[in-house]
Amino acid sequence: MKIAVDTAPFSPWEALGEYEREVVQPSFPGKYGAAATFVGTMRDFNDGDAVQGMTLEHYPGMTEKQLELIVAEAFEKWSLLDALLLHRVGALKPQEPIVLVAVWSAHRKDAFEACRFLMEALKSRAPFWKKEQLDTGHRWVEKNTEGY
Amino acid sequence: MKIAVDTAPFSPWEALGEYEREVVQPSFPGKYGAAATFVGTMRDFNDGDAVQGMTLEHYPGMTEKQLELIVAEAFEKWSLLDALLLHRVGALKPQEPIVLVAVWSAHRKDAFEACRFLMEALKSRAPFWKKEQLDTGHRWVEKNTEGY
Amino acid sequence: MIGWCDTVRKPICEDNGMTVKVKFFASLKEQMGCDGATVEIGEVATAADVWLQASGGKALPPNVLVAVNMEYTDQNQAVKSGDEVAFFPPVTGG
Amino acid sequence: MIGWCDTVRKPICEDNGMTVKVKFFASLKEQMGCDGATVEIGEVATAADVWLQASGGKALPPNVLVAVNMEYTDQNQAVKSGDEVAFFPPVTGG
Repeated sequence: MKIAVDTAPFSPWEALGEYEREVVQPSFPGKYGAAATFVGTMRDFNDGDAVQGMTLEHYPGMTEKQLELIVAEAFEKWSLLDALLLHRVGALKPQEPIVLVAVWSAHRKDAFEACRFLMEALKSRAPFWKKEQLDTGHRWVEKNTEGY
Repeated sequence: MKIAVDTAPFSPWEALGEYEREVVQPSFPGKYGAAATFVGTMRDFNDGDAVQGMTLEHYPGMTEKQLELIVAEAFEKWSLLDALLLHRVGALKPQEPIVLVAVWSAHRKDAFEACRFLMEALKSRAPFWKKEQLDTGHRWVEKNTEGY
Repeated sequence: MIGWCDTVRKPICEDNGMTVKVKFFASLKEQMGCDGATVEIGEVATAADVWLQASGGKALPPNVLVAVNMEYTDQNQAVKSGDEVAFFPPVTGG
Repeated sequence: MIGWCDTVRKPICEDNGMTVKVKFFASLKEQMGCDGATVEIGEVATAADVWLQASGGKALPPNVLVAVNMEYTDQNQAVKSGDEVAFFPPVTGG
């Protein structure tokens, strides 16, 4: 299980390939039949406005702690083998990945449900804040779009 | 949108990176905020038995047609930008990827729901059949595990 | 591949030149002993008639799925000359 | 970074050496004009008391979230010397 919050850009599909090859496969060879993943990428629009860039603020320490709690909850609720959670902070441009959530399990039901749970829990509980750079200045994102 | 059924092994994360880079990003730059994916991998056990290998049979022509119908349904039901669906056929060994389903959309709800729908629809409607090689001989898989 | 069965002709009809192509898959193919067959049909025929003809009069197992021209249907579907009629067990892909 | 506010001392108490570290984030940090503050507390204090002290008597905005030692709680939570008390707007990550 790996959770990371970093200012450095990441390549979600490479990170997934690397993590599966280096961690999941050696730890659970032949045991995982399902991997569900979600990748959130920065759009160039939000709420009807063009967005030039974004700054992602977080609460160092609490963010990681909340992410660990959320992942632990998922492992209690579902039968999971492994999980990977990456979240970008700092200055981002459109098309850059923001978040990656991935879970591995024996069967698909657990992977699908846990992946969505993790993403929704992250969005409602992990202390991150987005500030968008518009043509007309900056604005704080005040709430997330509905997940259900 | 790409649908492929092939006897050749595939690397799901590489395929995803390549498809996003070469198709999704040039077609919808800055427009996709969400990608939900599912990867099914062959396990070395099923129904309590060790499995040595598997042969995946399909109905050439009908399989592709049904997959196209399923993807078209998903595009009608949800607001999606792109989709990638790969399915292996022929002889497989444990740890080899069987299926990849991926959808890209502006918002996460559509991606999550469409990805799961595609996978469940594929499992119930696309003509594929698994024959497992056990220590004691072969057996046809008679039904899928529950997805909900 | 298991191979193709001989063409099955309706015994009581004269040859009207009307045939459908039958396909079997997976465990059903093994049970039938062939990939499929060419089956002669009458002027009015259903998928069930085709099954009876191709199987030599066996009952259609209850869980067998039926497709005509690669679309799911049921055994009461009318078929016409040139159609492809497939019979197979529940699908287990993914 | 916006910077750290001066330590806020309870005006009516003598210095008892009991303080909490207050942190503000995102839009609330901009509104408060600082990253946080060190705030002196009495023997018995809640997160709401800390807010009043740190904000100079402003009302706690209704949607502001409260965390003590990096765990979510509410403004009625008791705090003790050495605690870290954070106030921030609804989260918008992911």
